[in-house]
Amino acid sequence: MAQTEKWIKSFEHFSKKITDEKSFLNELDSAIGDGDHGSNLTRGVAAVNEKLEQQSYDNLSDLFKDIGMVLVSKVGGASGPLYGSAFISMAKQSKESDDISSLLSSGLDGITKRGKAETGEKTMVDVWAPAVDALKEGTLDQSVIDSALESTKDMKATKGRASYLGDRSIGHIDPGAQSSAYFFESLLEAGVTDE
Amino acid sequence: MAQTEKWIKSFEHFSKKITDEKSFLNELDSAIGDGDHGSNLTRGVAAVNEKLEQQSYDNLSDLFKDIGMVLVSKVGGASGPLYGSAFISMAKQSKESDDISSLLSSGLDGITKRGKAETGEKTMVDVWAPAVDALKEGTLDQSVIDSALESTKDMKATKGRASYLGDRSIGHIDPGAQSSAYFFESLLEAGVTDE
Amino acid sequence: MEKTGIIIVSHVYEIAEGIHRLIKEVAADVDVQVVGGVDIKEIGTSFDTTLAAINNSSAKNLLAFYDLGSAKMNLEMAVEMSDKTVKIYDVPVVEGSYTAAALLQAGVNQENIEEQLEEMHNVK
Amino acid sequence: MEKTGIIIVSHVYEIAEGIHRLIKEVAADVDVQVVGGVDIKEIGTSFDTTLAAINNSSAKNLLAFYDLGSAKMNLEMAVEMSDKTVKIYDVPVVEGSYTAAALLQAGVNQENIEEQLEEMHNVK
Ligand SMILES: Nc1ncnc2c1ncn2[C@@H]1O[C@H](COP(=O)(O)OP(=O)(O)O)[C@@H](O)[C@H]1O
Ligand SMILES: Nc1ncnc2c1ncn2[C@@H]1O[C@H](COP(=O)(O)OP(=O)(O)O)[C@@H](O)[C@H]1O
Ligand SMILES: [Mg+2]
Ligand SMILES: [Mg+2]
Ligand SMILES: [Mg+2]
Ligand SMILES: [Mg+2]
Repeated sequence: MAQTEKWIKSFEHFSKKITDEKSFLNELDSAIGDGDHGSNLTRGVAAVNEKLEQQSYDNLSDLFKDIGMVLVSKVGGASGPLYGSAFISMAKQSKESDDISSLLSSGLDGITKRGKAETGEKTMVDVWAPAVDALKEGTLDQSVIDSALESTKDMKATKGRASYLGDRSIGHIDPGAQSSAYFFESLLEAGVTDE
Repeated sequence: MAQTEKWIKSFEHFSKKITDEKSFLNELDSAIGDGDHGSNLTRGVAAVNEKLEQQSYDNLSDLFKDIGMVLVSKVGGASGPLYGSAFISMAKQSKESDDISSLLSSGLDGITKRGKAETGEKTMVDVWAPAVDALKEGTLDQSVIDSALESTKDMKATKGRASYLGDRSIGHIDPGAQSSAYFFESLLEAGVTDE
Repeated sequence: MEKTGIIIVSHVYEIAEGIHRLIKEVAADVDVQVVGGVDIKEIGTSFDTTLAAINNSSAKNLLAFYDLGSAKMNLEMAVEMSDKTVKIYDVPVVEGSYTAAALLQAGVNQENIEEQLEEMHNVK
Repeated sequence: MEKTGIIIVSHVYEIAEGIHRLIKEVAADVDVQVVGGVDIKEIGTSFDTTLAAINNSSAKNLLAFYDLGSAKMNLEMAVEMSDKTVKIYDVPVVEGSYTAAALLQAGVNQENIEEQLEEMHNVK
């Protein structure tokens, strides 16, 4: 299967997980934010799916660019420009290489360039960074994702809405980390990570 | 004529000046504020006049209190709580004495307690303070009022909306100082200041 | 523990209503009272609507926020005439009230909320 | 001299509209563009409405203000894709944009406006 098809498959998995777990993501966001992370991303992936149905893609760059642009326009929350920047960054990188770890490494750069978060600040970066590291070493699996996600629980948020809560943000899983866990699980399930 | 009647007469003069000079006061306020000082006070004095028509007063304290309460409710701008506090303060003081300089000195205290402005900050205080000083010495006349008012022109505002303009507030008469000049002129015209 | 609420006084009707919407999203259980404008059309603030909002709160203890100086004057007068405990904070009206509301919702006490607000103290 | 305008991005429709009213009172001649919410009902911000507002301004040079961090991200993306000069200020959205507008109306240049904004700098 061509890389574009695998990526589209992966996005389908991601969409389904997000949509199925909309309430759960909202719940996570209610505890330390404004309770809309699931609704935001569900709106975003629905708009992406509409776009993908209308178009066919023969290269990753066009696919990623469309996904990214739809997400920044439709999501509404911080996760919009963040996931959007990840895809736009991957669109650029895919012109150089379609190596999975170099692509996702660029995606992570897009996120950190946009949101200026480092690891340990209780954001989606705390899933993306260890996942990209594992990809580089060829060791990404469910357990890597699970433990990265779990690690956000004890962190104190210093970026995004959760940062307003200071110490009270401790003890909760970060919603963006949860949706990012779904994102990497989808990559595994669609076989994007297979060589 | 009893003091209450003289004060009511004086407020009539003040009302007429404010209403006649509404546009001019708005114009002064446009230069260094939001352009509503004339409209604010015109609304305020109209509401006071309505109240005064319905009531008769045999003591200064009730009169001042009613004027003050109507002004804080109806004026809408900073001048509402400031003139309002002046009258509410005079209402208290009038139970001790109806001496004009002690009354107006309390009025000034009400203004500075509320607005925390000292002289030189380009506010109504720059007319009230020299006028009260002159009253204490029995020397209040039109020229004292005129020169106090004029002095606000070269001041830099450090209180109220005009303070946002910094140096650009210099070169304009302060609107609240102008309405306060009308206030003291009205006292002179109604003979409140005569012994 | 005594219930703590929030009051916001803005010069403009829409700003007050908008902050109310923004805050309720993160602080559904906090009593938030807002006053905006002299009325729906006229920009400004007034003493009596401010006092009414303070009295309207189900909380006896209130944290107060405002936009421009004259709103603070009306707040101070209203506080003097109310028998509730109201503390006025000289912090950005949107950012400050949002922070306080989110922390109240999370059960943080006033002292700790003040520490966080202190960082955004502003000459207004 | 090049014309300088203002753009304000808020999470809430009413906050943006309200700030617009507050500002126009003291800065009638300044081009002020506002974006509030994902739309009139939905709280949030989006990249394309922000870009549209930047392009809609009659000014080539813009001072930008926002309420919460995600609005800043959308602003930054929009700025990158626009060919106007837009500088984003991390200051209180109401108080900061009011100050900038009043000073622009008075003919103060950007450098001096920034000095005044500097005093209200905030970690947002
Ligand atoms: N500066 C940032 N850098 C990285 N991730 C961030 C940042 N700010 C927020 N996030 C992520 O976004 C998630 C919240 O997304 P969402 O609820 O859609 O946005 P909003 O907070 O605007 O409602 C957080 O859980 C966090 O993972
Ligand atoms: N802190 C203050 N102390 C004393 N006077 C003040 C203060 N703030 C404003 N003023 C006076 O109020 C006047 C403006 O009144 P007004 O236009 O009715 O209020 P606003 O500025 O709210 O529109 C100013 O010209 C000044 O004289
Ligand atoms: Mg959210
Ligand atoms: Mg949101
Ligand atoms: Mg005014
Ligand atoms: Mg006004």
